[in-house]
Amino acid sequence: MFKKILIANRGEIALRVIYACRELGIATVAVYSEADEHALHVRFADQEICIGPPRPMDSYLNVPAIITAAELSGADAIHPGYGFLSESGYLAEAAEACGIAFIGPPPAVLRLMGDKSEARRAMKSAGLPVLPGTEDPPESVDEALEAAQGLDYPLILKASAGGGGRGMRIVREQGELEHAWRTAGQEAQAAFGDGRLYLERYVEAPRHIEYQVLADGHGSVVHLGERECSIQRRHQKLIEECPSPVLTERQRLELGELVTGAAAAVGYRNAGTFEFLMDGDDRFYFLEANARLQVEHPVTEMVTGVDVVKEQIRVAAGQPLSVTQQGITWNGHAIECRINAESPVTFRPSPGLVRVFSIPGGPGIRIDTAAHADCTVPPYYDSLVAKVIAHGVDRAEAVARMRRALSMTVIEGIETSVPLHLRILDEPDFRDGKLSTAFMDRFAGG
Amino acid sequence: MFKKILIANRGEIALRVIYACRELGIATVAVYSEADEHALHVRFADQEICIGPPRPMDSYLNVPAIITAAELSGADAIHPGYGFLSESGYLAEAAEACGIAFIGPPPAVLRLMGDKSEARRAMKSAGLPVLPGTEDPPESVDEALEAAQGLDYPLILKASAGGGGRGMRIVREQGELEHAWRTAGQEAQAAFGDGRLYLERYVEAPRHIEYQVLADGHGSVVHLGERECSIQRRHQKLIEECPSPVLTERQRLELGELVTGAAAAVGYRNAGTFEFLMDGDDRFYFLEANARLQVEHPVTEMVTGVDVVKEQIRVAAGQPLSVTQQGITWNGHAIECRINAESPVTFRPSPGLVRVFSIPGGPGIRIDTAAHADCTVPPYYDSLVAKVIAHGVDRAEAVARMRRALSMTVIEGIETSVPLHLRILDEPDFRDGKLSTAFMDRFAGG
Amino acid sequence: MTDFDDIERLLDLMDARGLEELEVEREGLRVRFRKPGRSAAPLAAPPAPAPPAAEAAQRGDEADAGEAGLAIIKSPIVGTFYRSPEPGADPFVEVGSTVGKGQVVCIIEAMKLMNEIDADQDGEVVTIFVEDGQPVQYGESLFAVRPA
Amino acid sequence: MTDFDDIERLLDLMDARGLEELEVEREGLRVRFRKPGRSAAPLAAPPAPAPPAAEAAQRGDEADAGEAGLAIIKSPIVGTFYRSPEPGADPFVEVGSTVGKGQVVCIIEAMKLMNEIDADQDGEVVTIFVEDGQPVQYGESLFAVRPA
Repeated sequence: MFKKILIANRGEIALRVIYACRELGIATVAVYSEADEHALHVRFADQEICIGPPRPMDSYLNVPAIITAAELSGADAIHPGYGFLSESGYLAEAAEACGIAFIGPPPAVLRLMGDKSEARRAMKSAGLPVLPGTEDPPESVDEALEAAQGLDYPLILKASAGGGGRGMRIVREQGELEHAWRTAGQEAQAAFGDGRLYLERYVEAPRHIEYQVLADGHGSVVHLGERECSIQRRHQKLIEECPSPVLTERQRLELGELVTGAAAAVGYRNAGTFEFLMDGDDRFYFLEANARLQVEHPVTEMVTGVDVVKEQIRVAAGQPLSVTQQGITWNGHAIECRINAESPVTFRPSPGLVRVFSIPGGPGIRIDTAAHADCTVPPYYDSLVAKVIAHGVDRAEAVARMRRALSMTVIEGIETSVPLHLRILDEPDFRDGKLSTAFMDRFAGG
Repeated sequence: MFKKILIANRGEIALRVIYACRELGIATVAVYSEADEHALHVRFADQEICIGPPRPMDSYLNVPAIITAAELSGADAIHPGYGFLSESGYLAEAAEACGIAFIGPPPAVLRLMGDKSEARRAMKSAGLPVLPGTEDPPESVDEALEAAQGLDYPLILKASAGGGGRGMRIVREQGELEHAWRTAGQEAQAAFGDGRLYLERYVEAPRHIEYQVLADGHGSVVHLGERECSIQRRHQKLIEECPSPVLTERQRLELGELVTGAAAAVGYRNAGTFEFLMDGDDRFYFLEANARLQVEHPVTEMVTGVDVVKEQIRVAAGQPLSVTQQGITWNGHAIECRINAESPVTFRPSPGLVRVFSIPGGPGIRIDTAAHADCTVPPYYDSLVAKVIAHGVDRAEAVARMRRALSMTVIEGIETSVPLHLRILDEPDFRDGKLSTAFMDRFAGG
Repeated sequence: MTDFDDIERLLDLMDARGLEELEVEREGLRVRFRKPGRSAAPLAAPPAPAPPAAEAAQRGDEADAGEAGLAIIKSPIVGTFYRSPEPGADPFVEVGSTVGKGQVVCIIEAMKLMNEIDADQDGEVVTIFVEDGQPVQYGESLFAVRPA
Repeated sequence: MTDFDDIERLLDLMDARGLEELEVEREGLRVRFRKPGRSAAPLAAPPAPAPPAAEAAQRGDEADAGEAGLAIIKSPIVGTFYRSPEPGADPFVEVGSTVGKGQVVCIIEAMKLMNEIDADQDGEVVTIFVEDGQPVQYGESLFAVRPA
């Protein structure tokens, strides 16, 4: 097992990794930017190294600085968390070259999954259902127009290198394609340095269903069931749950088997998430795979009892998974609300000094946060300040617990999305489990 | 179902009841003393009534004030929490007389269980094993000496009206009995206004095992398995866990069946705990029954998924239990540490202004507390400031999680028992599950 | 108080500079100001969990009364406030009544028991804070009395 | 109150120096100010998570240097500090050396790359904070230079 892990991240996920390391008896190294000098992940790591100024490019995205910090501190592994460099083939390879383990999939898998168009093709060959679309990214608008002939409108243009909604355009009819092609391509080029696009059938108001997968280096690949993350605003998930309110046990196991098969086919290792759309006719279509830990992993942990981060570390250290597919059971229901430092009305970020910070605990409540009274939410990074996760024997109890926890949450000094979450929880459609990625359209600014 | 519940308590347990009420959609009334004006239970109840000055006798133990507050606010039930009036037959009867439901056992059961000597006799008749001892409290020291002849030394004198170690004396040989009889009787008279004592065989270094029971008014009595609470200091529990590290599944179910049978025999209703000693030969002896919610109920909740407080409310409202014995399963292991505002060395209470208060969450951690940064721990009440409960797939994971949570806990302004808990968790005997009520003797001041 | 202007200026200064506490001591004058800081505050700015309007108003009155040097008779128990010994009877006291120490000024009913509340000094009733038949908490102000 | 100007000056001082509390007592006048504290503090008094002794010492030096009006050359990257271009060679600079703007004063190695660090102004090296071969963090002080 590793002796010392460097955590190349900040905020609640850096703390989450510290929790796992402490439980496993592994020392930790925090890296931090000047903006995070007083952050909890710095305080609670066994060792800490300032790697740069606040701007992410200069610190948390600075591969040479992180590799150097790992070497100087004698860390034998790097956990990248989510976001930042978590899917960076460059970091994974650089670490490997220095004899430091990267706690994530092998570089080849990272690169495959990072190219959305390639990943789509690979998963299709591996037997996952995909939406009708282009196999190879069209090289010109004319090729795109031609490819669109064979598909049905509405279509959606997506960036091959993409994610997070950038370089994405819905195309409802042929006349819109040329303009969409140009603007999406420019956006993708600006965001990812790669303007390639691909076309796919567009599904109206689908559900977002994703599978948590774990794979070790001993041939074992398991899934921990699905999460439903249909409550999104501009492709940013707001509320996630496990299990989905609509999947049957049979659907869960059938799709799960396809997913683990596909993961095995591409040599997947460590933790990963396979995302699907579910249309109104209960058909699933592979969207993309996230080759890393997800923000919303706690809902799966609460329902299965499996500690995803500890499994990541075990697998990266060459150990087998501590669970088998047969040993995994799903108990009750869990929901996560992402509490962001932002206006619940305008969605504008609201960084600053947190004067009061209190989220009640009690039965079924898990809180993952790096915030506390008198901390500062710096303006340079993600606005996530806390994840509140509620578990209950069924969805109704989980929702009731989330409601009471959020209604008794007191955060002052910054604005947060708590009031928005309470509005969502009170929507009859939400209560009834009538979810879709179009759910948030009903809210102003959504 | 009730429309409005008055909570005749304070601190974390008052909040715990508010959690349950909010989840069930029931309005709440907080009563409070002048010392608790800014307390969270006052803030988060729907209505609040000041019932007296800080001294418990004048406020939280003031039955007329509480009944009046219930009448004035139109509450249709009273939840007494634990401690204070939770086992008061007087409060239960007064409430009943006013047409207000008491969320606890019927007055007759409260009175039976309140008389430790009577309870012992009743449980013996109902088939529970008890230690050899006197059936009726001896009326004089001569009667006691005579009764002791038929028992083996060492013996223990206990107060009939007792609890919490007051009026209790170990008697190792006949020569000690007369002095012990006099001092214990005086102590019991002073503490409970009732100097009656009874004699029982004394077991050296036993384990403390207790069963959580739930009973409704429809003939259903279930047990939620045992808790082990052997880590005690002067009869005050410090650490509790579920399940016991040593009980076998067969022992659990066999003793559980005896317990539910005995509870049914005395017409038990609502939640209650049946306490046993377990000696070195795996024999169990009934000690006493606590006819109320216990501080340590969360470990049972984390392992069974049953919300004990919501069941209490359902049962008191005349509904059947939401669980059956067959439906109850035990998942993993949970441990609770009671964080007290006290010196970890001298055990002296340490009330005052809490400047910093941060307990990390993350996987498997539940926190029940009414404390927060900038709150005050008043000197008038119990020193419990927080309960930290850790759950894991097994005892080792639960202990590892508790360790990391406590080692990252920051409470400033008051002293707490956190350092003591960390020392206990690091004891090899604790790690190995070698527990007994003599465990704490190894610590200075224990 | 000839330093009144100075004190007002100090208070302005205190606001302007965001001070929490200000203490000035000088021959013949000692001044100490303290603003409600965070140290004694509850979780947040006291959230005012919907106090009955009457209670809020009464608190204002009470503050006024305090400044005018009046004595306040507070409720020693939780219960229902009655101004007269029985329905339809005359009230024990009215605004303007002169009361003597030990004289009954009202009744608080709790658990069907009628508890007589006495004036604790001689004086004149200047305010009655609670309406007849209203519930009162422990420590709630009932009457303001101008000491004789 | 003739001391009013003095008090305002004290408050200016308090702002300028970031004081939380101020108390002055002298013949005939005693003044005490306190600002609401806590706001800038982390979870607790910064816990000093075991900084290397060298670093702690250096911070002290740095403060001294700052007061003496010296310029500090800080590390622009994480890496290993080398005082000479290769093992066995003479150091780039010593205490007392005169350096010119743009002159190499040390090397920071990161990922096998040798990064030359330049002086950013002319002056004299008065302190070298880090030992040869030691790791340095981003922003760590390397040299104090007395500007020419």
